[in-house]
Amino acid sequence: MSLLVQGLARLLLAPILMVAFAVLVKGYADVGDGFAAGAIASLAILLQYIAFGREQTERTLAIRLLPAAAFVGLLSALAIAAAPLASGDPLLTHRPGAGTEPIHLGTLELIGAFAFDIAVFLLVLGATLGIIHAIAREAERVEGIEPR
Amino acid sequence: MSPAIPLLLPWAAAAALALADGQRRLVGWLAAAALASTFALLCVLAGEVFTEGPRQIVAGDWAPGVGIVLRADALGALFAALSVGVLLAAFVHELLKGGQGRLFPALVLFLCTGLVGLFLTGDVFNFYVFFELTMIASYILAAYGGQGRELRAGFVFAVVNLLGSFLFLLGVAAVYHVTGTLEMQAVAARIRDAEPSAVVLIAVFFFVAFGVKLGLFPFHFWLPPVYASARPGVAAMLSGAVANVGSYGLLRFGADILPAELRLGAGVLLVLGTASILYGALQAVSRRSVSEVLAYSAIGQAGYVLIALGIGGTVGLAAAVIYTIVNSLNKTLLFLAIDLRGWLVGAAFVVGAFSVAGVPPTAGFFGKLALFQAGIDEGSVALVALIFVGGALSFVYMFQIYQHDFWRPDASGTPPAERGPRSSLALRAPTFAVAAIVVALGVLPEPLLVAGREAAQALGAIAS
Amino acid sequence: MIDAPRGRAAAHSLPAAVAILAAATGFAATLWSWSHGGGVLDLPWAASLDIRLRFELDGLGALYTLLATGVALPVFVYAARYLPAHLAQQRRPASHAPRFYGLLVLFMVSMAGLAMAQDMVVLFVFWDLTAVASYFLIAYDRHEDSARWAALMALLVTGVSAVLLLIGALVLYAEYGTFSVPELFERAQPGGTLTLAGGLIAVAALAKSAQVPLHFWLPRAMAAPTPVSAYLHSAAMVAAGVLLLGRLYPLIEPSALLRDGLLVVGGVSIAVGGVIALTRDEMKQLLAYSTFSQYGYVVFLYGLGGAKAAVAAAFYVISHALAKSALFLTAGAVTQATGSKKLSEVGGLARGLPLLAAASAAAAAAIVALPLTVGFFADELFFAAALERGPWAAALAVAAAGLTFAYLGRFWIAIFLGPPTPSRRLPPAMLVPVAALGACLVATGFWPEPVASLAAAAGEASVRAPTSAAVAYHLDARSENLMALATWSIGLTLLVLPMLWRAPAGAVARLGARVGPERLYAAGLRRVNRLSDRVHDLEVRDLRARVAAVLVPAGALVALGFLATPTAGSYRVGEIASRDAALVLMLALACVAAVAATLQNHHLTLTLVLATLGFALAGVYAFFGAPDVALVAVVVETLLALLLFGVLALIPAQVLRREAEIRTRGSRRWRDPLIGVVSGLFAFVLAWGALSRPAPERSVAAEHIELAPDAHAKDVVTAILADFRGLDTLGEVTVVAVALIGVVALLRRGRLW
Amino acid sequence: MTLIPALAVGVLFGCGAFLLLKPDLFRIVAGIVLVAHAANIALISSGLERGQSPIHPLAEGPVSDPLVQALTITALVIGFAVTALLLCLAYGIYVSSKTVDLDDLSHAEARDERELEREEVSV
Repeated sequence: MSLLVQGLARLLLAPILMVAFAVLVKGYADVGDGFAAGAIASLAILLQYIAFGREQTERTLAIRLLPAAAFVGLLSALAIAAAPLASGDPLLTHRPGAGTEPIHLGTLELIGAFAFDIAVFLLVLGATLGIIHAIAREAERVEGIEPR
Repeated sequence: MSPAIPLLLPWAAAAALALADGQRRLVGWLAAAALASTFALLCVLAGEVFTEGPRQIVAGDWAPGVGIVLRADALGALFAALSVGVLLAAFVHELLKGGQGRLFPALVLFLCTGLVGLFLTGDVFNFYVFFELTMIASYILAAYGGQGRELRAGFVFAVVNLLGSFLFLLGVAAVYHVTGTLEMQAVAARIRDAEPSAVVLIAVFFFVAFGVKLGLFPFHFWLPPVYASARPGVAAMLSGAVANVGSYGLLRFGADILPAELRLGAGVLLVLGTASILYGALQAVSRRSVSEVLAYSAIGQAGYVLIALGIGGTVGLAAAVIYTIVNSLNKTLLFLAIDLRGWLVGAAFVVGAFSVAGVPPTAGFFGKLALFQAGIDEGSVALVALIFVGGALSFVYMFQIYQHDFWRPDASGTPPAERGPRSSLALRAPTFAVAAIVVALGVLPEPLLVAGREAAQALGAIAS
Repeated sequence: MIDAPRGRAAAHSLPAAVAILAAATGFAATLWSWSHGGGVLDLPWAASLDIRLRFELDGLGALYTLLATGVALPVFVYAARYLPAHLAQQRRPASHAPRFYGLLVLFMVSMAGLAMAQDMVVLFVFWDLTAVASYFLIAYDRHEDSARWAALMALLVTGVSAVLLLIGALVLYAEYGTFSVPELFERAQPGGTLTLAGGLIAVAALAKSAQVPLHFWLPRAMAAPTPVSAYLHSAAMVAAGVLLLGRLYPLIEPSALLRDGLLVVGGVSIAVGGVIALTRDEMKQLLAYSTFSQYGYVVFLYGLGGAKAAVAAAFYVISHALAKSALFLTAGAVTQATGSKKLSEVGGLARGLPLLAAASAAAAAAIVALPLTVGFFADELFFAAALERGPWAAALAVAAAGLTFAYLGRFWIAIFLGPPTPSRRLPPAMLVPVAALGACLVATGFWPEPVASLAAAAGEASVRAPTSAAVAYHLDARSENLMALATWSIGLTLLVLPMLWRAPAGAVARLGARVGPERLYAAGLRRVNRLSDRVHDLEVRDLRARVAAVLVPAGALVALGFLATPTAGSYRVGEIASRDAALVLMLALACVAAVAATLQNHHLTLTLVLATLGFALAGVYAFFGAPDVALVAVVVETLLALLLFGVLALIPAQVLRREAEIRTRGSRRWRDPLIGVVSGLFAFVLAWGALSRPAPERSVAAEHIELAPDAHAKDVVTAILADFRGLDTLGEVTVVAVALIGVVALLRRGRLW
Repeated sequence: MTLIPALAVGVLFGCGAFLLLKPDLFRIVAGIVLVAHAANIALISSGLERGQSPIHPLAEGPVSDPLVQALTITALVIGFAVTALLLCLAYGIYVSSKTVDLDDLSHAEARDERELEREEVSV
C-alpha cells in the first residue's frame, strides 16, 4: 500500500506541478489564476507529505522556505501594486498600458498583472504549506504524548 | 495625498514583519514606527480632506466602478485616523509591557491594514474583503497566546461574527443584483430606483451584520467574554478601533447608501438603541471586574450611537460621529489603565470615568451634549429621559468600580489597583497620552465638533 | 499631635503657601476690578456650538467671587495647620498633602468661574467642576468607608442632577437659539418652555444647595476634613446652588409655579434642617443641618420674588458664608483641642479658648441676627421681604429664625459654657482665621454699607433692574424689629425649655432616618445592584444561544421589513429553461447534501458529506458558465476536506464518538430545527427578492467584458481578479496569509517553521 | 431561474444555521462552511447575465457575468481561510480543555464567571 502510494506520489509530482504551472501562465487566456495554481501545487506537495512523511519531504530546502515565501509573495504583490505610484499613477495601474502591445514569449504575454499572479501563486502555495506543516508537526506532538 | 499610501504602508510593513521574530524589541518598534507613520499620513490625509474635500483614486486607473475606488471623505478619513491612533496607543502599551507573541506586531499591522482599507474604500465588495481581513486579525488577537478562557472567547467571537459577515455578504450579492454595480456612489444613486421590498431586506441584513460587530442588544452576547478575557491592550484595540467598524458601517451603509431605509427603520433603531443603553448600563452596574464593566458599558454606548442614527439629520449624524469618537477614546483609555500601577494611573482612569459619564472638562461631555441636542431637536421627551437615565447609570457603574478598585482598601490595607509593582513611566505614557487627548478635546472641543459636523455632511453628499 | 515632624514641612508648606497666595491674589484682584467697575472677558470657545467663554464681573459675580476667594483665605490658612496633624493622625505620608491644596484651589477657581460665567454651557462646565472638586475633597480620607460612601452620594446627587441644568440650557437653546445668558434674558418669553427649562435648572440648583428632598448628601459630606466642610458649606458648592438661582433668576421668576415651588422647598428645608439640627449631638452634623436650613432662607427669598427679596437673598448669603465658615472652623478647632466631636463630650472651653469663644459667639450671633453683627441686617431684609408677601410668610420667617436661634444657642453654650473639659492649646494659625471672620462679622455690623452695596449690585444682576439695600439700626417699633424680638423670645424659650421640642424633634429625626430620602437613595442603589445581578444571571453564556440571539432577531427584522413594504409582484419565479436541468440537478444535490450534513452524527461521514456538497457546488459553478470558479472550488474543497480529516485525526476517536452519540433532548428538539427553518426562510426571502429584480441599467460586468482586451486578457474573470479588482485579490490573499499566521500562532506558538 | 437558486440559498443557510446550534465544535465549523456556501451561491446567482464562459474571443449570445465569478472566487478563498482558522481554534480548545462539547465549555465559562462574582461590589 505505502509503496504504491509512494510510487504514485513520485510519479504524479511533476505532472501536477506542470498543471499548476499551466493554470498559472494560461490564466490570462483561459481558465485559471494564481490562486488555483498555488492551491494545485500545494496539493502536489501535500501528496508527498502523505506518501513519504513530514521529515523526508521537508528535506528539500525549497519546501522549508515556502511558508516564509508566502510573505515574500505578499510583499512582491504589494510592490507590484504600489509600483505605479512612483510614476504618479494610481496603484495597480496595468503595465503596459491599454493599446500598447506587450512583449510576447511564444503565446505568453508578459504583462504586469502576470507578475502579480505569480506573487499570488507564491503566497497561496506558501500559506497552504505552512498550515500543512503546522498540522503535521502537531500530529507528531500528539503521537509523542499519546500514541494511538 | 493618495489614499493608497496610508493603506499600502502598514500592509507592506505587516508582510515584512511577519517574517521576523516579533518578540524582538527592534521588530516591535519597527511595527510601532509603521503604525505611527500610518497614523501621521492619515492625519495629513484627514487634514486635506477637511480643507479641500474628498480625495479619490481608482485602482488601476480605470473608470470608477470598473476599477475599485478608494475614496477618502471626511467620515472615512476621520475614522481611519482615529482607529489607527487607538491601535498605535494600544500596541505601544503591549510592546512596553512585553510578553507578546512572535507574530503579534504583524497581526496588529494587518489589523491596521484592514481598518484603513475598509474606511477608505468606496466599493461595497472591497469593503467586505477588508472587513474580513480586519475580523480575522481580530479573532486571532482575541485568542492569541491564550489558554482555555481566551480560546473559548475567540471561538465564540469568530463564529458569531462570521455569521454576521456572511449575512453582510448575502446583502452585497443582493446589492449587486439590483444595481449592477459595486461602487458606493453608483450604488447609492441606483438603489433608489430599485424594488423597495428587496432593498429593505438588504438594509436589514446590513443592519444585523453591523449590529453584531458593534455589539448591539440583542446581538451583543459574544462581546462580554471577549472583552473581559482579552489582554487589556487587545481589548482596547477591539473596543476602541474594531468596534468603530460597526458604527462606520451603520453610518456609511445606512445614512449614506440607504437613507430611505434608514428613515423607515428609525423606529427599530430607537427601540434597539434604548434596549442596548438600558441593558448595557444595567448589566455594568454590579460587575466585579473593570473589564467586565467596560464590556457591558460598550454595549450601552453602542446604543447611544444607534439612537443618534435613528434621530438622523445633520444633528443626529454628527452626534453619532462625535459619540463614536468619544467612546472609542474612552474605552481605549480605560482598558489600557486596567493593568497599570503607580502615580497618576488613578487620575487617568478617572478622566476616562468622567468622560463616560459626560462630565466636563472631558471629551465625553461634548458627546453627551451632542446627544442631548439631537434628542431635543427631535422633540422627544422620552429620548432625553433615556439619555439622562443611561447617563445616571453610567455614573453609578463607573464610580462604583473606580472607588472599589482604586480607593477601597482590602484586607491587606491597599486598594486592588495599588497592589503589585509600579509600572514604568514609559508604560504609562500611552495611557497618559490618550487621557491627555480626552481632556484636551474637553477643553478645546472645536476639532471634535468640526469633525462631527463635516463627517455628517459628507454622509449627505453621496445621497444627494 | 498638632506639630507635624519637621521633614514633612516642605511637602505641606509650599503647596499651602501657593494656595493661600492664590486665594489672596484672587480676592485682591476681584476687589480691585470690582471697585473699578467690573469688566467683561469674552473669548471664542466652541464656535460650532455657539458657545463663548464669556465672563462678567457684575454684582452677582463679584459677590460670589469675593466670597469664594475671601472665605478661602482663612480656610486655607487654617488648613495649613490642620492638614499636617490630620495626616499624621491617620499615618498617611506627607505626599498626600499637595493634592489637597490643589483640589481646594480648583474648587475656588471653579466657583469663581461659575460666579462670572455668562454662557449656559460654560456655567454648566464650572458647575460640574465644583462637583468634581468636591467629590475628591469629600473622599480625601478615602480609606474610610464613610468618606467613600459620602463622596459617591455627593457625586450621584449633584452630578446627575447637574445634567438637568444642561438639558435646561439645551431646551432654551432650541427655543431661543443662544447659550448666552444676557441674550437669553432678552429673548426669553414667559411660557411653557421657559417654565420647563427654569424648572430643570431649579432642580439642579436645589440639589446643589442641598434642599429637601435632595439634602441628604450634605450631612454625609461631613466625612471630609474640616477645612473642606467649612469651605463647601459657606462659599462653594452649596452656595453654588443659590448662585445659580440668582444668576438665572429672570428665567425662573416669570413662572408663579416655580416661585411657589421654591417657597415650598425653601420652607420645608428651613423647618426640616432646623428641627433635625436641634437634635444633633455631633458638632459638624448640627452645622450641616443648619446649613441647608439657612440656604432654605435664601431659596425661600427667591421664591418670594421681587427685587427686595433678591437683594435680601444676596445679603443673606454673605453674612451666612462668613458666619458658617467661622462656626465650622470652630468645630474643627474644638475637635483638635479636645479630641472629641460631640457636643455632649465638651464644655466650658470659654476659659481655655477665650478668643475662639468670642469669635464663634460673633459668628453665631450673626446667624441668629443679633444686633451689632451683619446678621441683624440680613434678617431685617429677610423679614421685610417676607412681610411684603403677607402675614403667613412673616410668621414662617419668625418661626424659622427662632428655630435657628435655639439650635445655634445650644451649640455655642454646649461648647463654651458649663463644666470645663480638658483641652490643649491651639496654634495661632487655627485661631486667627476664626477670629478674623468673627471680627469681620462684627465690623460689618457697625459698617454694613460695603455688604449692602454688594448685595444691591447682586440683586440688580438677578432682577435686571436697579435695586437698593438701605440698612441701618432703627430704634423704633417697626415690624422688622418686632419680628426680631419675637424671634429671640421664641429662641430663648426653646433654649430654656428643651422639653418643648425634644420629643417632637426627635420623632422628626427618627422618621427622616427611617423613611427619608437617604434611605431611598441607599435602597435604590442596592436595588439597582441587585437588579443588575439578576439581569446578569439571564445573560447568555452558551454559543448556541448567542448564535440564536443573532438569527432570531434577524428573522424578526426581516419579517418586519417584509411586512413594511408592498410585496405584490416583487417576487418572481423566473423562467426555467430545459438547458438548466443540469444546473437544477446540481443545486438539488447540494441541497440534499446540506440536509444530510445536518443528520450526520459521525465526524468522518460529515466531512465526506461536506466534500460532496462542495464538489456539487463546483458543478453548479460550472453550469453557471463559470469555469474559473469551478476550478477554484474544486481545489478549495479538496484542501478543506483534507484539512478537516487532518485535524479530526488529531483528536482521539473516543472524544469524537462521545460527541456523535449525544442526542438532542428537551425543547431543543423542536427549537433548533425551527430556528434553522426561520433562518433559511429569511435568507431565501432576501435572495429571492433581490434576484427577482435584476438591475435595469448596464452592469459594470459588461464594461469589464469590453475592457478586458485593454487589460491584455482573454479570460475576463482573471482580468477582473488580477487587474480591475486587483485590490480585492490582494486583500483576499492577505486574509489567507493572516489565516496562516493564526494557525501557526495557535498550533506552533507563532513559529512559521 | 430566480426561485431555484434562492431556494438553494435558503436551504443551505438554514441547514448551516441548524448546525450552528449543535453542541459539537466541529459541527459548528461545518455550519459556518454551509453558511459560506449559501453566500457563495447567492453571489454567483446574482450575476446579471447567464450564458457562455466570459473568455475572449466571445461567440454571439449572452455571456455569463464575469464580475460575480470573480467575487465568488474571492469569497471562496476568504471562506477557506476563515474555515481553516476556525478549525484550528476548535482544535486549540480541545487541546486546552480536552473536550469538543459546548455544554462542557459553557459550564467552564459559567464557572469562571462565578469565580469572579463571588465578591460583592461595594464602594
